[in-house]
Amino acid sequence: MVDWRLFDPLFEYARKRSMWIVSFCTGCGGIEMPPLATSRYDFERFGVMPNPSPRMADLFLITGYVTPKTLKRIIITYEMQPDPKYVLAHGSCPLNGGIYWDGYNAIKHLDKYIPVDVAIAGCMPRPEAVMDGIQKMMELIETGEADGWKRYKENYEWYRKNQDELFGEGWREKTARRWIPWLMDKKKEVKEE
Amino acid sequence: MEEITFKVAPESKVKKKPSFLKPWLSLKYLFKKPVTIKIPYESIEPAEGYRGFHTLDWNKCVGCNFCGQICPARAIEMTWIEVDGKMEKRPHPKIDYGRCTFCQFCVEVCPPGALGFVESYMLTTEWNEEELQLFDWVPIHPDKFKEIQETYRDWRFPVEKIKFDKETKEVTYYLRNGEEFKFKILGYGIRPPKPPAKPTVKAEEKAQAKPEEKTQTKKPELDAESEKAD
Amino acid sequence: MMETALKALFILLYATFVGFMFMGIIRIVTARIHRRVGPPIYQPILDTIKLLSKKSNITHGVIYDFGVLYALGATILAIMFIPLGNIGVLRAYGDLILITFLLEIPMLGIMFAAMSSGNPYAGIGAQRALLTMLAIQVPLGFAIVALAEFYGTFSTYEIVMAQQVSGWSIAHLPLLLAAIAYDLVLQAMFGKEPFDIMIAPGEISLGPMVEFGGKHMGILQIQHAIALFAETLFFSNIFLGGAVVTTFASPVLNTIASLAILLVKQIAVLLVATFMGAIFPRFTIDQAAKFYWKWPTIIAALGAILASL
Amino acid sequence: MAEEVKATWPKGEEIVSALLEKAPYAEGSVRRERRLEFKVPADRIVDFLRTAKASGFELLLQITAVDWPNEGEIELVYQLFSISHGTHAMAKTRVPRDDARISSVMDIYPVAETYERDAHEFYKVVFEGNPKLEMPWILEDEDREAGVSHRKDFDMLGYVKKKYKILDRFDEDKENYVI
Amino acid sequence: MVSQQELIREARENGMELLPLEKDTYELFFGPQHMATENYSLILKMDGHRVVKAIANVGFLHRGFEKLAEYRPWHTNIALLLRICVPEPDVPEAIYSMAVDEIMGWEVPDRAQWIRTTVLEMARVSAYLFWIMGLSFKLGVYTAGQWAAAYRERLMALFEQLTGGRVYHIYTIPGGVRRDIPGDRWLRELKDTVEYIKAKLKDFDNLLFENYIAHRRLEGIGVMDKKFALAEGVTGPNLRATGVAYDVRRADPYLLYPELDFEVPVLKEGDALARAMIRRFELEQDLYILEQLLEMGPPSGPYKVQDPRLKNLPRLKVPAGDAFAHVEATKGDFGAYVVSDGKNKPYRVQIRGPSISHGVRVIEQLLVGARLADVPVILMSLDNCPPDIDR
Repeated sequence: MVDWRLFDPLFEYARKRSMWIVSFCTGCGGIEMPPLATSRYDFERFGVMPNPSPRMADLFLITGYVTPKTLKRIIITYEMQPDPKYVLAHGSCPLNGGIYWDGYNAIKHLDKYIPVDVAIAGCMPRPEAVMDGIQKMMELIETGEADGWKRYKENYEWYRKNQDELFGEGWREKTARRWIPWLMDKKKEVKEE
Repeated sequence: MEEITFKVAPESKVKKKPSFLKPWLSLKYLFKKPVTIKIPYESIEPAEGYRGFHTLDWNKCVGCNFCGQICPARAIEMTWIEVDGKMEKRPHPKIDYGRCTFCQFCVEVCPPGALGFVESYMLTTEWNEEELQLFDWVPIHPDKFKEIQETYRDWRFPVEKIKFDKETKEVTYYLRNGEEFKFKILGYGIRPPKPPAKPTVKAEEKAQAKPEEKTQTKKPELDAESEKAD
Repeated sequence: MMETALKALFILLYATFVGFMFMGIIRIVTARIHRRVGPPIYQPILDTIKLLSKKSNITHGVIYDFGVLYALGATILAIMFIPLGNIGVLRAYGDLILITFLLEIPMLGIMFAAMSSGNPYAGIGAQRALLTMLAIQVPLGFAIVALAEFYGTFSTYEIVMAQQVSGWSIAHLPLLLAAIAYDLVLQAMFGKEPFDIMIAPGEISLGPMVEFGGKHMGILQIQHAIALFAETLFFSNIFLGGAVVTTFASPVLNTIASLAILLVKQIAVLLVATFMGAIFPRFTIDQAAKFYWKWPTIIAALGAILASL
Repeated sequence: MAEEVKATWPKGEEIVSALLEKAPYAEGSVRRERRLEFKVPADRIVDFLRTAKASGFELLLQITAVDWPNEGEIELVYQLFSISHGTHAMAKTRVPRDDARISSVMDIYPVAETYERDAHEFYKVVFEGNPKLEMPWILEDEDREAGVSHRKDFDMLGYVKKKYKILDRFDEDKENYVI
Repeated sequence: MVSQQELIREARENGMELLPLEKDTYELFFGPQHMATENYSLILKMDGHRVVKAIANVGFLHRGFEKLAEYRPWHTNIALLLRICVPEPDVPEAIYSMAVDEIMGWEVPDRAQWIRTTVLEMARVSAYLFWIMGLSFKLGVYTAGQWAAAYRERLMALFEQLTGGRVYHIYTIPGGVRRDIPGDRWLRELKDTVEYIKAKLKDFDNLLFENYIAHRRLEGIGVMDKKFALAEGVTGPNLRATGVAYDVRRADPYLLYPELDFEVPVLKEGDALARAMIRRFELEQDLYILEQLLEMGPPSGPYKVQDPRLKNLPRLKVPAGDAFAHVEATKGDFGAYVVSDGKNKPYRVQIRGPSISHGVRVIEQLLVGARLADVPVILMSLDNCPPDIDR
C-alpha cells in the first residue's frame, strides 16, 4: 500500500490552513468572535471558519471563563471532535480563574479537565490578539507541537478523574436524564386538576 | 401633578414595505474595496490610553498595597524582592495575568504614581508550565518597556521568557532585546519576610490559620486583611 | 476501450478540479459582497485534504458508509452522461430525464447515511431535503417537458446540436421561461439561500451533514464539487447553447476552446446563484414548497404550453 | 408627523394615599420623585400586589431577596413599575430566615414564577403555589446539594477551595486570600 | 367505541405506561452548542417540525455576580458587573453607578452626565448593530450581518479612544466617569461615524428590512398581545411592538434625556416583524440623539464628583440605604437594586436584566406551535441575552 507518511507535510499544511471552529462561544469572549469572523478581521483568509457541527471541527475556542455546567458540554463536544483537534483558550479566566477567582461557579484551571494548546492574555483579548493566537496555533500544528489530543488520549484516566471529582460520578448520564421528567408533563397533570 | 409629553412615531414611519428588487442593490459592494484589515500583513494600533500591560517604577513604589486592595481579581500580590543581593526596601506588586482584568484601577489609586500601563496587549504562549510563567510578573520600568515597544512596534509582551527556579526562588527575565534581568523573590505580603524561610513550617501555620481566615471573611474589614498578610 | 477509459478519467479529474474551483469562487464572491477578502480560491481543496487526513473516524454502520459512496458514485455517473464540449463518454445516451434523475439521487444517498446516524437534526434535515426534492420536481418536470416539446427530443446532445443552429435556448420565449424556472430549481440543488433549507446552519446545524466528520465529509466535499460542476454544465448545455467548436483544425484546440466557452457559461450560472444566495434570507420549508409549486411551476408550465403550441 | 402623547403623572403622595386607602395594613412613603416605598406584612403581600396592580402598577420588574442574618430575616423586595403613573415602587416584606415561606404571586403577575425560582435557588425562600420551584434552574444538582446559596452565611471561599482544590497556579502557598 | 383519551386514562390508572398511544413526539436539545442559541439551551418536544413544548435551560453563564459583588469594594464592582450584559456593557455600569450615586447623594456634574448619555447611546447603537448581525445570521442573509459587524468596529474604536477598553469599558463609575473626553478630534470622529452609519442604514433597509423573504419569515411568528406582554414583564422594544408606549427614557427620565428630542415607535402587531421594525427605527433615533448631543457639545466642568472620599477608593464607605435605578437598554428595562449597610463593600446588588422575563417564560410560551425554523428567529427577535438571565 501507499506509505501515507509521505504525505504528512501536505496533511499538516492542510490542517494548518483549514481550521474549522466549533461554533460554541463558551464565555464573554464570544462577543469578539463575530468581528473576527466577519468583514473587519475575517479569519476566513486563513481558512478558519465556524462550523455548526462538532464532528467536522478541528479547533475549539474556549472564549473566556468556563462554568461547570458549560464544561460538561465542552467535554462532551470536545470528545465528539475527530482527531487531531486543538484547543485555544482566551483570556485570563481559563488560566488562573480571572476575575472569578473566588467565584463558586467558574473553573479555575481549565487544563485539569481538557488539554489546551495555546493561551492568550487579555480580558478580553482584542481580535488582533486572537489572530495572533491563531497564528501561533498554525505554527504549532506545522511543527507538530500542538499535541493536546494526544495528551488527552494518553492521560485519559487523569483527566477523567479530575472531571469526575468536579462533577461527581456518572455525570454524563445524569446530565442527559436531568430534564426528562420535566418534558414528560408529569407536573402538568397536577396543574390541570 | 406632573405633565409630560413625548412623541410617538407614526406607524407609517416605522413600518417598511417588502420588496423583491431592492436587495439586488446590495450587489454594488462586490466591486468595492473590502474593509478587512489584513492581519498579519497590516496592523492597526491600539488607541492611545488603551489599557494594556502594566509598568512599575521600582524606585517610586512604596509598597502600600493600595493596588492589591482595589484589585477586583486579587491579581496583585506584594512581593519582597532581592536585586543583586540587596533587598528592596519596600515590597513590589507582582501581577498575575491569569487573573488581571485590565481595569487599571490599581494604576488609578497608586499614590506615588509608580504603577502605570502601556498600550501593549499581546501575549500568546503555548500552554505548558514553563511558558505560562510569563503570565506572572513584576512589571518592569516604564522607560524600558517603552523602549522595547518603540523598537518592535508590535504591541507584544516585552519579556520573551521568564525562568523561575522553584528552589532558590530566583527569577530571570529574558527581555526581547536580549537583556537579562535577575532578581530573587524573598517572600510575599506586606510585612518583610523572616530571614529563615522554612516553607514546611509555613504550610503548617497556614493550615492552622485557616479557621481564623474564615471567621474574618464574614466581617470584611480591609484593615484586618493587611494585618493578616504575612 | 482504452480511449473511453482515458476520456472518463479526464472528465472526472477535470470535473473535480473545476468543481473545487467553483466552490472557491462561490466563497470569494460571497466574501466580496460581504466586503471582506475571503479565502484563497484553493481553500476547498485544503479543506478536503484536511478532512480526508483526519485520524479518527466515526461510522454508524454499513448504510452510513454506503450512502456517501452512493452519492459520489451517482454524481460521477451523471457527469459521464452530460456532453462536455467535444468530449463525452456516454453522451449519446444522455437522456434529459436520466440526467435530471442522476443529479438528484446523490441527495438520497446522503439521506440514507443521515437517517442511519440517528441524530435528530440529521433526521429533520433529511425530511427537509426530501420535501425540497418533492417541491422542485414539478417545475423541473415542466421545464424538461418544455425543452423536449420545443426540440422534439430528449437527448441532451441533440439539444446542444440543435442550439448550434437555432441559437441559444433562452433566446426563445418558451424556453426562457423554462430556464428561469430551472434556475430557481438550481438554487435548491446547489443548496444556496433562499433554498438552503436542508442544511440551514443556524437552525439545524447543517442538517443531514451534522454527523459526518473526517473521511465521510471529505468524500461529500468531492461529491459536492462534482455535483456543482455537473449541474452548471447541464444548465449551460441545455439552455446556454453548450459549446461545440469546430473552427480549429486540431481536435485538441477545438476541445480546449469548447471547454473554455463552457467554463465561462458555467461561471455565469454559478454567479447568478451566488448573488441570489448572498442577498436573500432562507425560506422555511413550507414556504419553499409553496413557492416552488406556485411561481416556478406557473412559469415552467407556461413555457411548456408555449413550447408545445 | 410624530404625534404627541400627553401623560399626566400624579404626585407620589397621591398614589401612596390612594393605595393605602385600599390597603390599610401597609405603610407607604415617598422616597423621592417617582420612587415609592411600601412596607407590607408577609401574609398580606398577595392582597397588596393585587391592589397595586389594580391601581396602575402593571409591571413586576424583579423580586429581590436580601439576607439580614443579624435580624434573622430575609427581606423580599418586589420591584413594581407603573407605566401610567411613571413611578417605581418597592414593596418590601420580611420573612423569618429559618422558615422562609411566602405565598406565590404568580396569579397576579405570571412572570413572578421566574423571579421566584431565582429567589428560591439562591435564598432558599419557598414560594407556596409555584409549581416550578423544584425544576432545575441555574445551579447544577451537585451544587444545589452542596448548599450553594447567596445567603450571607455561605462560606464561598471555603466552598471554592473544597471544590476546585487549588486556587492559584503560580503560588500554591499564596496566603493572602482574604475577601 | 372507546376514545383514545379514555384508553390512556385507563392504562394510567392500572399503572401501565402506554406512551405509544399518545402522539409520537421526540426531544430536541437545542443548544448550547448550536449556532442559534449560544450559551443558552432550549429543550424542545417536537411533533414533526412543530414545537409542542419548550423548556428553557439557563445557567450556562452563571458566575454568581451578586455574591461576588459583596466581596469587592464599591468602585471595583464596576469591573465585575459590566460582564452581565456583554453586547452593551455600559448599561450595567450606568445603572450601578446611578444607584450608588443616589445612595451617596451625589449630584453628578453636567459634563459627566453628557458623557454618560453619549456612552449609553453609543452602546445602544453598537448593540443594535450587533442585533442586526444576529438577526441576519439567523435568517440566512449573511451579508447584512457582515456589514453590521464591520460598521460596529468604528464605534468600538471610538470606545477604545474614550475609555481605554474595546469591549469592557469600565468607564462609568459612581460619581462620574473615569476619564475626560480625549479632545475635539474624538468628537469629530464620533460625528463622522454617526453620519457614516446613518448613510449605511439605507443599505440595511434594502437588504434586510425591506427584503420580501425576510418579511415572509418574520411576520406572524411569536405573536404577543398587550395583556400577555404586560403580565409577563416584557419590556423594551418587545413591549412597544405590542402597542404600549413604554420607554424608560420617557417614563422615568434620567441623565440628559428630558432635554433630548426623539420619537418612541409603537406598533400593534406584536409579532417578530413588528419587533424588528421597532428596533430598526430606534437605531435611527439613537443616531439622531447622538447628533443632538454632539450639537449640544459637552458642557465644561469636572467629569467626576469632587469628593475627598474618592481619594481613597478601597476604603470608600457608602452610607446605609438602598436605591433602584434603571435605564432603557436595547433589550429592555435594565435595572439595578443596590443595598448598602455603611461598609466599604455593597451589602447586596441585584441586577435585573430584561431577558429574565423574555428568555424564560415568554419564550417557552411563544414557541409552542412554532416551526423549528422559527425558533432561532423568535429568539433573536426577542433579542434574548443569556447572561442577563444567568448573571
